[in-house]
Amino acid sequence: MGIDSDLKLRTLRAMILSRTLESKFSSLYKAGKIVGGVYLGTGQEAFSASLGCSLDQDLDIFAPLIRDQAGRTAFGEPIIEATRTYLGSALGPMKGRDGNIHRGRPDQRRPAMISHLGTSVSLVAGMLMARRMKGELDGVVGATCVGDGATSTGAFHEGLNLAAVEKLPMVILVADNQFAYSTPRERQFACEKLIDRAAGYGVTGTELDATDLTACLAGVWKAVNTARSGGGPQMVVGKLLRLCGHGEHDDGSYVAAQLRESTLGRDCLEIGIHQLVEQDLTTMEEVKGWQQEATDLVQEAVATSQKEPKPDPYQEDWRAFSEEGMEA
Amino acid sequence: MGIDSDLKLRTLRAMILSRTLESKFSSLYKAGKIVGGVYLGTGQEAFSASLGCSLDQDLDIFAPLIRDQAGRTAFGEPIIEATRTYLGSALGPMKGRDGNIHRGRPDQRRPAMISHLGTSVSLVAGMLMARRMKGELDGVVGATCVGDGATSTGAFHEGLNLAAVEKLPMVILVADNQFAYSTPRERQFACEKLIDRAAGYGVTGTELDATDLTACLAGVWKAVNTARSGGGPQMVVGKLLRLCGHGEHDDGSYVAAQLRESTLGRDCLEIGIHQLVEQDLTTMEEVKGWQQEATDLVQEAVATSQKEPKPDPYQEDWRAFSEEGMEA
Amino acid sequence: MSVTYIDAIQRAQLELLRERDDVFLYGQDIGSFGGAFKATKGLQEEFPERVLDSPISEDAMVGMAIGASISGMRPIVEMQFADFSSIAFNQIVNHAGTHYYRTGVQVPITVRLPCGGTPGSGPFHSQMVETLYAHYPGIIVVTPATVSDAYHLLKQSVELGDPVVFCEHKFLYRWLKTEEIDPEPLPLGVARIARPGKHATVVTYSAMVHEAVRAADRLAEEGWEIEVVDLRSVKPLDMDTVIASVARTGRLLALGEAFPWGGVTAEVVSRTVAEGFHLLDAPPMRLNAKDTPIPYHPNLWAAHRPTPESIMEKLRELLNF
Amino acid sequence: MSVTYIDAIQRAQLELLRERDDVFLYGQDIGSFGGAFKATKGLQEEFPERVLDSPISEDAMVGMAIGASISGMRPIVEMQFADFSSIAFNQIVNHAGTHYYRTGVQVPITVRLPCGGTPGSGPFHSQMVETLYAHYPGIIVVTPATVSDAYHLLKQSVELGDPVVFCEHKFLYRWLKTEEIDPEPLPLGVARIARPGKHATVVTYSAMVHEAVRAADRLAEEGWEIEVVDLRSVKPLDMDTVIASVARTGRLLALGEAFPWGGVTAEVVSRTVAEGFHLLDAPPMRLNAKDTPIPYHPNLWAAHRPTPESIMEKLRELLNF
Ligand SMILES: Cc1ncc(C[n+]2csc(CCOP(=O)(O)OP(=O)(O)O)c2C)c(N)n1
Ligand SMILES: Cc1ncc(C[n+]2csc(CCOP(=O)(O)OP(=O)(O)O)c2C)c(N)n1
Ligand SMILES: [Mg+2]
Ligand SMILES: [Mg+2]
Repeated sequence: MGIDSDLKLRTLRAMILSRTLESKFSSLYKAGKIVGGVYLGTGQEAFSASLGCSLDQDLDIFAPLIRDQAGRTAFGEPIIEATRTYLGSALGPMKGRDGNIHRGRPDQRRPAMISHLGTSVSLVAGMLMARRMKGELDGVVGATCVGDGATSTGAFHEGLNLAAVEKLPMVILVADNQFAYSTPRERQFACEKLIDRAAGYGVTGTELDATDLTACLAGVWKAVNTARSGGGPQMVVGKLLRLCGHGEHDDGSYVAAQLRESTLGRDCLEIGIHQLVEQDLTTMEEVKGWQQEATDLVQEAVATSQKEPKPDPYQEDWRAFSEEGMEA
Repeated sequence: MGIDSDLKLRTLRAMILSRTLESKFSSLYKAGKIVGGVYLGTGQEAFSASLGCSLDQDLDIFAPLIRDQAGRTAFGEPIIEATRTYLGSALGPMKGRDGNIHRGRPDQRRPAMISHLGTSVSLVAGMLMARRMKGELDGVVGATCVGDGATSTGAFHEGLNLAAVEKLPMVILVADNQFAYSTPRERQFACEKLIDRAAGYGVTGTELDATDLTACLAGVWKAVNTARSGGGPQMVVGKLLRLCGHGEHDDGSYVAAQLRESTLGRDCLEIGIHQLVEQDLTTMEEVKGWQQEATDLVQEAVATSQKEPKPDPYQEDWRAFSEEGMEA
Repeated sequence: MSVTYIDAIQRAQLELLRERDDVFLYGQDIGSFGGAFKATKGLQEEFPERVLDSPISEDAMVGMAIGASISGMRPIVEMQFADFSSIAFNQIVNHAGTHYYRTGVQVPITVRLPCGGTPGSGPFHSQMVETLYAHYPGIIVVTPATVSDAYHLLKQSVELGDPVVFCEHKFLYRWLKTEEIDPEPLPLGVARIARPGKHATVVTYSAMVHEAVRAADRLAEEGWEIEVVDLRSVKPLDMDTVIASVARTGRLLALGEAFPWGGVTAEVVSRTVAEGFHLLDAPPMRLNAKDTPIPYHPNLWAAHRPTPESIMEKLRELLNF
Repeated sequence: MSVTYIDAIQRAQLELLRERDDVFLYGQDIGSFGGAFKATKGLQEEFPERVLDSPISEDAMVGMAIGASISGMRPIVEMQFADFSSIAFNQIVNHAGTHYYRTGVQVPITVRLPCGGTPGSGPFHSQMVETLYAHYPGIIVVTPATVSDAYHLLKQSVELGDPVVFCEHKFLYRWLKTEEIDPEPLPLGVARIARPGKHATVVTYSAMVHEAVRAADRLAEEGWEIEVVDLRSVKPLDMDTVIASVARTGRLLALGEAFPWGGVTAEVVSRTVAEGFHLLDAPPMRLNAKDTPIPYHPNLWAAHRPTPESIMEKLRELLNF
């Protein structure tokens, strides 16, 4: 296998489905149908989906963060899990106990993030360590994503250092989207490029233009496969711009027009479509078909989730322990 | 001023006094006269004292760690503060409330370390930030020391990153003494050289042979003065070997003989004496005189401290708050 | 023009910046953005050098503040959510909390923590954390329930020489309004009778003061007169006011929004029985949130924390004992 | 040949490693060095792949363990001192503690915390931390006071599907010995009568059990028969045993070595008055350490924590009420 046309098309289709789904979440939020925050990955789909598609859904580990709807979709998370969680269906993976992007199925190698940034790095390292001790590490990759801001956390540092010491087959994507909430890079770190951090951990670093689907796939695919074949942790920094607010409550007005208009501000989805059409892997018509299909799928998932029962406090078991008798 | 003979001689004399004092602590510990741990800086005196002597005692900030007796002495901490603290005199700076290396006089720009490694980095950054806001930063340097192991802490990472963002006149000495307690470097980090971490923070990095007094003074002096003249945070990694146990309870038998016998295992004090004698700055005879003088000073400080009253629980005010009425 | 709880916090900080050169603000997105909750709106514009955006580094944020405070400044650190103070936990309890005792040098920092639940916030944006910080020595823990207290207690906190953890309740931010900030502040450390009564005392703090008052108002329709004590700070804990109230009513319900094990309600009950056992006509009771993470879904969230209904139920139990 | 408390911990880990392929140990200096207190002595030699030295990264140590535990392993993490678990606080309470509730997936990790004071250890190597972890949902907090309990409770902790904070007391490590480990373990979650009596009940845990027994022995010379309850775990808290004892004695002293605000003693007193108010012949009392950082100097340290003398004094007050 390699970066064949199938991989490219799968990635693009995941991007389309993700964008469609997230646009719907935005509308639902604005219509007051979603309680709590809505955090989107607009503009980050190429980077995130490249990871999801480069991983093996049946073997690898993927711990997404707040802007990884595309990666989740690419890694095989059914969109109904997203709609159920956002819309508070009792049938969702979190049963209403947690919401929005804090969903996952750890037993299917998709950890459910906690909010505290950076914590997933050591978590994934541990999932890999377990496999090593059980003799089941062969061919497995563990991946997680962080933003530029999250690289300032102690958790990121400790986790990546630990993973490097253990030479784990791990991939860390850093979406350098120029902001952490409203905070620009220059208030977040002083290194020229985030990729300069890789050497300090003794891990391989790659920087790429994350608005460019082809570049994303090339770089991420390589990182995943280098990790898989024993190359140790891989850090991939994608340069891009968040094309939405921090959450849908935020209009992102602090992002300078100049930056929006720069190459960083390009829409990876438009570029990706253009690239695959140019490469004769698809046509605009086919793409439109996928978009329509995505709209239908999203519509259906939303409708289903909305009809489903909401969590009922009287049915809820209110148990934080799995073991009997520990509540005492 | 520069690295003149006065600076060199002051540094050597601080090293001698520190070594003499610490040897005494070791004996007192083994004789059961010190309760709690005793942590020495044997073999690290050149590196630490170079910092203490390069700083301005009346202006700069020095936050030492566990192996910085030499730096403390060089920065002007009276040895009676050490003996009182180790021997539990009620007249010491910590009044028996804290012990051994956890001493300091924060109001004299000598913070008193807490045990949690890495915490002093942001502390010193804050001391510098305060001076900036008060318009008193000009010409001031803040310095702190950590070990190779402490670079794995989240606190180190967050603190250094913050200092770099603020471009503070800060110097961080990393004593890469091959071990963190019993843990060798390869279980601590995976980068080839700790200095590789500097670029990731956007700070200047310097590596030096910390067994070599001349090299230490050259590197540390330059870092201090670069920071002072607006060069931003400076990270100086000193390569050396801890020539004692982690604490005096530890025989350090896990340190391979080969390592002890390598150039890393050289005694910086012997080398320092040799260097300054070679440079005709002093003679062996003069050095012996200083050693004798040091022995006398230490003897006196120990005797005084031992005679002093011990903390009395009935005299102790048991107040954690400075404000009245908060204990309620 | 009415003032909200969050306005009061913004105003207190503005005045502190104006009145004192040694005050500065540090936190994520608190600069030109004005903070996640707009508690620092407009402040950087007026004080560009003293309102600073921080990296996502809660440990270093507090470590830096400690350093600045021992060098003559009075930092106010904003945590984006109280829940993230877990990352700064070590610096707060082990560095700030021990400093004065160990060295005799004061650490006048104020750490602002947006606490407590709102619907849909889930397990990591809803926590009450006062118990953690009050358990450790050397930290003052302030828990304003009113707009005036949000204002005055913040100003008083910054004036103190000791570290203060300032627990502001997010649910009150925009919901709670007053026409005018009380011109006569109570001192920090003194509790307040939020509602007088004679049949039972509810001792509580922060947002639960309002739920308790609601419950009390409804029980009043049944002829019960419930006294509600607003602690205002949980360390110091004003037991004089609590005991005086229990002396009047003979019955105590300690109420809080925190997790049930340990915490303010346990401390209040334990001290009340130690100091006023003979005053009690019924076993003192407690009501807290449930012992699970705080659920995301509003249906579950509303059942996780005490409500006027569950408070009334508990009070009926207490009154009928 | 007698077995010390630390031997028991070492032995439990050795047997766990032998009996279960899914157990591994992770911590600073626990490999060939055998750990700061030698609790893992010799273990790496036999299990080089399952006894691993970690970097100085408490946050990542626990995060890693959580990851391993949801992938089928049962990690035991050794903190070098309980006090350093403040760095892992977030991973323990927010990641491990919430995981089962949020996802339905168990997190069977055991975090070993060398707790409590010894002379000369000072503010950062002496802390009791059970209160922090018990306050948060989802975490089992175990506090063995005897050699047999150190052994059995550690083995039982590792068998559990939920995160366990295992608070081992450093003062007991080498001082406490037994000839033979009790072959019949009590289950985790059940308290134990450490010393029977009828005039008053002392409820305590960890090293304070021994100080309470000492105080009781001395009061016996004056004719007082004091019952001492050893909680063994503070979450779960075995109130049945506590209430049964108080029913016999009518008097309660809750005793602990932790800081005085909140915590185990407050929880025990509050639950006792809620469940057994009518059983009490006197106000229930508490005795804790003082509300300052733990001082370094042995003279101060000895006065900071409860001693047989201060326990006796408090008990006399209780008995004479
Ligand atoms: C430890 C911690 N502190 C603060 C927050 C609040 N917070 C959530 S997202 C965010 C910004 C993250 O920025 P970045 O890592 O660059 O990711 P991006 O949102 O740009 O994708 C912040 C500050 C958090 N989640 N965790
Ligand atoms: C956060 C934290 N974890 C663990 C410890 C226990 N500890 C004290 S010193 C030490 C080793 C430090 O190694 P290094 O930083 O290399 O300094 P060195 O002792 O070699 O000078 C450890 C693990 C601590 N003090 N702080
Ligand atoms: Mg970002
Ligand atoms: Mg070292």
